[in-house]
Amino acid sequence: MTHADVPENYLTASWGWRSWLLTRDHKRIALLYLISITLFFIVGGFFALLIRLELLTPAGDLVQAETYNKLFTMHGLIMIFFFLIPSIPSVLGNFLIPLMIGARDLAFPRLNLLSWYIYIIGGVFTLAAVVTGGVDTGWTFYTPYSSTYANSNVILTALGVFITGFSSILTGLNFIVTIHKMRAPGLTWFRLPLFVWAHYATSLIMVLGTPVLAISITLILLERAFHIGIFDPKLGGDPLLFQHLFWFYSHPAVYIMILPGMGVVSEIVTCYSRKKIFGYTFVALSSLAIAALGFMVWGHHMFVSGQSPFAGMVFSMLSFLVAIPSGIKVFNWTATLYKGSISFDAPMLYALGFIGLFTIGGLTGLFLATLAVDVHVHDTYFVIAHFHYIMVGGAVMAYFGGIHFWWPKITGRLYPEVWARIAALIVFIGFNLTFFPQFLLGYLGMPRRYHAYPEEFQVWNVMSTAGASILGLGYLIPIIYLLWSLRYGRVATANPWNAMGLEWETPSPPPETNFAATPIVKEEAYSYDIHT
Amino acid sequence: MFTELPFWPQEASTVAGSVDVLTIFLVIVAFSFSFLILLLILYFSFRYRRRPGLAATPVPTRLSLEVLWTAVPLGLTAVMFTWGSGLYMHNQQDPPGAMNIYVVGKQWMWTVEHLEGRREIGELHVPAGRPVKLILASQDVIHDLFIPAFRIKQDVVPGRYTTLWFEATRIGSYRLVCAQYCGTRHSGMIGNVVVMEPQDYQTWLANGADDPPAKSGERLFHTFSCAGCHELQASQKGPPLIGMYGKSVRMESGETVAFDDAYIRESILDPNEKVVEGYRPIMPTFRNQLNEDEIIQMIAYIRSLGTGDAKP
Amino acid sequence: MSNAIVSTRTYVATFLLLLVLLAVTIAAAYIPLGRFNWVAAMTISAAKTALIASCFMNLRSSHRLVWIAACAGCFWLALLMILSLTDFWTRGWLLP
Amino acid sequence: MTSIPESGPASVHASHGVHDHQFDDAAQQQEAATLGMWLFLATEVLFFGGLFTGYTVYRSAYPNAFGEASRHLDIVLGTVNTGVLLLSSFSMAMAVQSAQLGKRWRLLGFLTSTAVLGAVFLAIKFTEYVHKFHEHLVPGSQFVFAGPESPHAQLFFSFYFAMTGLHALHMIIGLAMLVVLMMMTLANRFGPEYHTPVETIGLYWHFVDIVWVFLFPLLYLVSR
Repeated sequence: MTHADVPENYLTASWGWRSWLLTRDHKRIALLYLISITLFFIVGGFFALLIRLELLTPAGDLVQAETYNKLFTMHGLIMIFFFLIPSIPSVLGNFLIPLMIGARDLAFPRLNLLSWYIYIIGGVFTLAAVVTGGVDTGWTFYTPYSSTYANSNVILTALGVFITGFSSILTGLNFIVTIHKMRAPGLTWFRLPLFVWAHYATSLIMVLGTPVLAISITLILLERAFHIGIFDPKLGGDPLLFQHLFWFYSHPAVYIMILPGMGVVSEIVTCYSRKKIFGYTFVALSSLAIAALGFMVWGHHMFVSGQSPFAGMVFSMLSFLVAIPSGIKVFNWTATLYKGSISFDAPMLYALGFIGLFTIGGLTGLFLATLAVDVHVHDTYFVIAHFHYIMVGGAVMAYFGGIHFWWPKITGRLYPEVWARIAALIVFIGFNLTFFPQFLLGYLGMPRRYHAYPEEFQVWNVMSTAGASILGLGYLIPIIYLLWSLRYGRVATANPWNAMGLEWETPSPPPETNFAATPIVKEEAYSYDIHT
Repeated sequence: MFTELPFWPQEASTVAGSVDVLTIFLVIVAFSFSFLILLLILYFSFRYRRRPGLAATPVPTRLSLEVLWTAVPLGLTAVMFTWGSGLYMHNQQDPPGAMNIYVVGKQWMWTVEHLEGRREIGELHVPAGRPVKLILASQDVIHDLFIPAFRIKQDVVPGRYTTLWFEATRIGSYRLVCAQYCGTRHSGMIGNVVVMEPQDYQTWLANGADDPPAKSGERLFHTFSCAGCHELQASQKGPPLIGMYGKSVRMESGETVAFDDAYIRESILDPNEKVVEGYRPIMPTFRNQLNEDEIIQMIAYIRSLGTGDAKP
Repeated sequence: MSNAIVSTRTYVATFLLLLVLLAVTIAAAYIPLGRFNWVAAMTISAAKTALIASCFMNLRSSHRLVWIAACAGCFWLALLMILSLTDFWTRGWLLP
Repeated sequence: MTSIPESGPASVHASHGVHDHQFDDAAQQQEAATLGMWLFLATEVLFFGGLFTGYTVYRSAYPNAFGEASRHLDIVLGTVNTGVLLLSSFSMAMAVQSAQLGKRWRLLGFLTSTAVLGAVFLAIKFTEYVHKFHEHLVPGSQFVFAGPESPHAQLFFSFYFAMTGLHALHMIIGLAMLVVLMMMTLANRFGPEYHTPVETIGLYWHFVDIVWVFLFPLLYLVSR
């Protein structure tokens, strides 16, 4: 195609690396994020495969204990701070929120670009730590090990995570102001797509939670530099203070990872069953309920840590309350399928997989909220299985579903449907094979973060490693065919799935200023009943 | 191959059974809800799969359904909470008259001090059928004493004592592991709990080679010249120690404090934190001079000087 | 609607009131109220904060949404403090 | 769609203040900036909040050690500093008012007085730090504290230096922003229709003052 008849859209609006590295267009920033988090996903996934390979045999014979400790630490750090937290908000959220609310861009485009640069600087710090010897404190940085006894790159990694936190704050701040101030005329709160509701709740957590992580990391840096005893019991400090400050952010952080996924699933389930969401207000408000209650439950990470039994009771009760909104969402998604006209495209497979696996993840969370049972299963593979069911079975599946669902809008190309469905099934099978045996390992009493384990646990570990290789393959296939589709995929129309939503009323890929004219919204979200 | 596939851990303590019953209840609830959702998804997917002649018909949101799937989970979680925390409170409450054993976790091994004299590394011999209370101390970082067969676990926090109790019911050897990441050889910090018949335990205890902690405590008491101020009769410089263990004592600040392990340990490391009434804060700190094992030996010695009215 | 313009007289009055509150908080510190010393100091500081926020920071004439943003920070801080202290202040309660 | 003089994606900051392209009008942009700054201040509340939580926990754990240590702080300098900061807040509020009224030189004057008062605060703070250094009260190896509970007193001074140090850092950032504002005022960038940066940085400055309003009693007036 000659330059003349190249369609005018945000990808072709300007050329050259400066137009990308200095862009203020939220769509281009979303693509910058897409590329960087995919790289981190591959690095984190590679560490995961090494861990699973090591655990094939009871003896620690693939890598030394020191290296293994670094592997699981860096797998945790990279996957959480550099993939799961930014993935859906910074890629799909950045790209779609202005489109979904009929705005030309986010409220603070310059801050949006700054947030990507901060993410990259934080990433460089962490990768520098990885390359120059790694860090072996676990992604939780528990003191006094991390502040006094560890001798790996704790300061460098802590700085990396500290810096990346601000990228999350800026993204959250940008979303809140945009959603409040820049909705199209007629787009009241209860006509907003649930994707926007979910990101609004997520942004509240990003803005109100991340600073406390920043201060707890600053205190670790002070402690390591000056040995002033804030967390060192020998000087009067209390290690539990760090755990409180750390988990005040890190539990709501798991809701930062899952809420956007819930938003994506609401969009996909309604589109592929051609029906309005069942119980719109309940699903929307349960996002806010999860964001608010999510800040009151962190103590369930500390039931056996020497925390007072009274606090244990309080946190256990609150932890059960936070499970209720998640249940409401699952029931409402399932009810949306009733009397629909359901087709099983790849995004729908990922969404249905999400609902099933997130349900198992959420219900096993109740085991951990029950005080008497948590005493037995805390810090075992039961916990590992629980949060992987939510993170990998939930957040990553929703992320892949969202990427497929909006791929035509982002790139103007359609992905190969058959390959996508095969990959979705492989991911589903590989995932369950990897993590379901870990529930059994956990209850049997295999502790987490163990380089070598007693022989009787080997059977389930071998099955888990087998599953991990299938899962790894399942993730590779989409990366390959999505790249392939950039060049050879069929050209997409403005609305290939004829879905509801403002983002589908503008060409794919959209022009630089999103809409020729600011749309006026007259009907509720997902009004599939009006337009068949 | 499938005969010895491990599905369920051994039950070897009094609380193991009750925890397992609660867990099975949770498994049933989790399984039934997951199965319900799976069934609904499969049925709806098949029944309303897209095919010519079938259009999606709008379904209004019914408040009664929303209330249903809020109230039922609330009810179930209320049951889980009350059952779980009730059982937790029972399981954490060590019965009176439990046998005290001191366990010190240090980077990458467990040392066990029996009051009657045996000292063990990585092994914990206990009699069956008797409640045992472990008093846990850490020399360096946070460890966690986890005995899967007994369904008990407790973090060992440096800077204070935490306790853990159990009553073994079946003879045998069960695995004891560290469950809180504590450094390079965290996965090597494994040991065994050997549950023996009470008589075998006594004979095993009797022929211990090393002298009981109380004796080594007495030696420390003199080498660090504690006797100068605290010599056994009442003296004006330091409060007397005979027959004090377990009593509650009034402090200079007016509050009364139990004269227990935690108070002795705190007074050795931060002597002027809580000074006994009628005495001046002149005691020097012994921080960095006594390690956790020696403090335990000092406590054993003070205990051996006779206990006050209340048993610890 | 750019924020309403506040007269200089109001600003001066607020400033003087703040100085008075500063004097009060210092005086209160020297009265031995025991545990309530801490409570008094915090309420006076909260009063000063309310003054600065409503007058100097123009919160009074700002959009209601800004009010919520201002209170959100304090509410979440209260959450962090109260729930953390339920651990630190209840260590000896239910079990020795 | 309302017709706005479109001038490409970049915003045009002519003196009468046209708004960025993604906003519909200047009022919306100004409201967004105010809401954005208040949300940022909420993150700062929680950032300092972590330190306040730690301080509260240790103060209730070691009341007499903290009381003893806080008596070593110079209350006179602390009070003067609080007064200086309240005055700087007053002058910042006047600066915002002059920006709203479009009085350029008065705005410049009040911005300068705010910056000067901020510098005075930092100077007083620096002298206090030097005093502490000479009295060997800086936590670390050469920390010397008469009295029974030296480690817990060191904990107090760790929090003292952490909190006041973080506050001073925020003051320095505030001073830098004030200097930028002064330069923009000289370049006649502000008028009655467009003075959002002055208001936003004013909010930030008042917030830093509020943090000191809480720091002063907590650290200096613990138990006189």
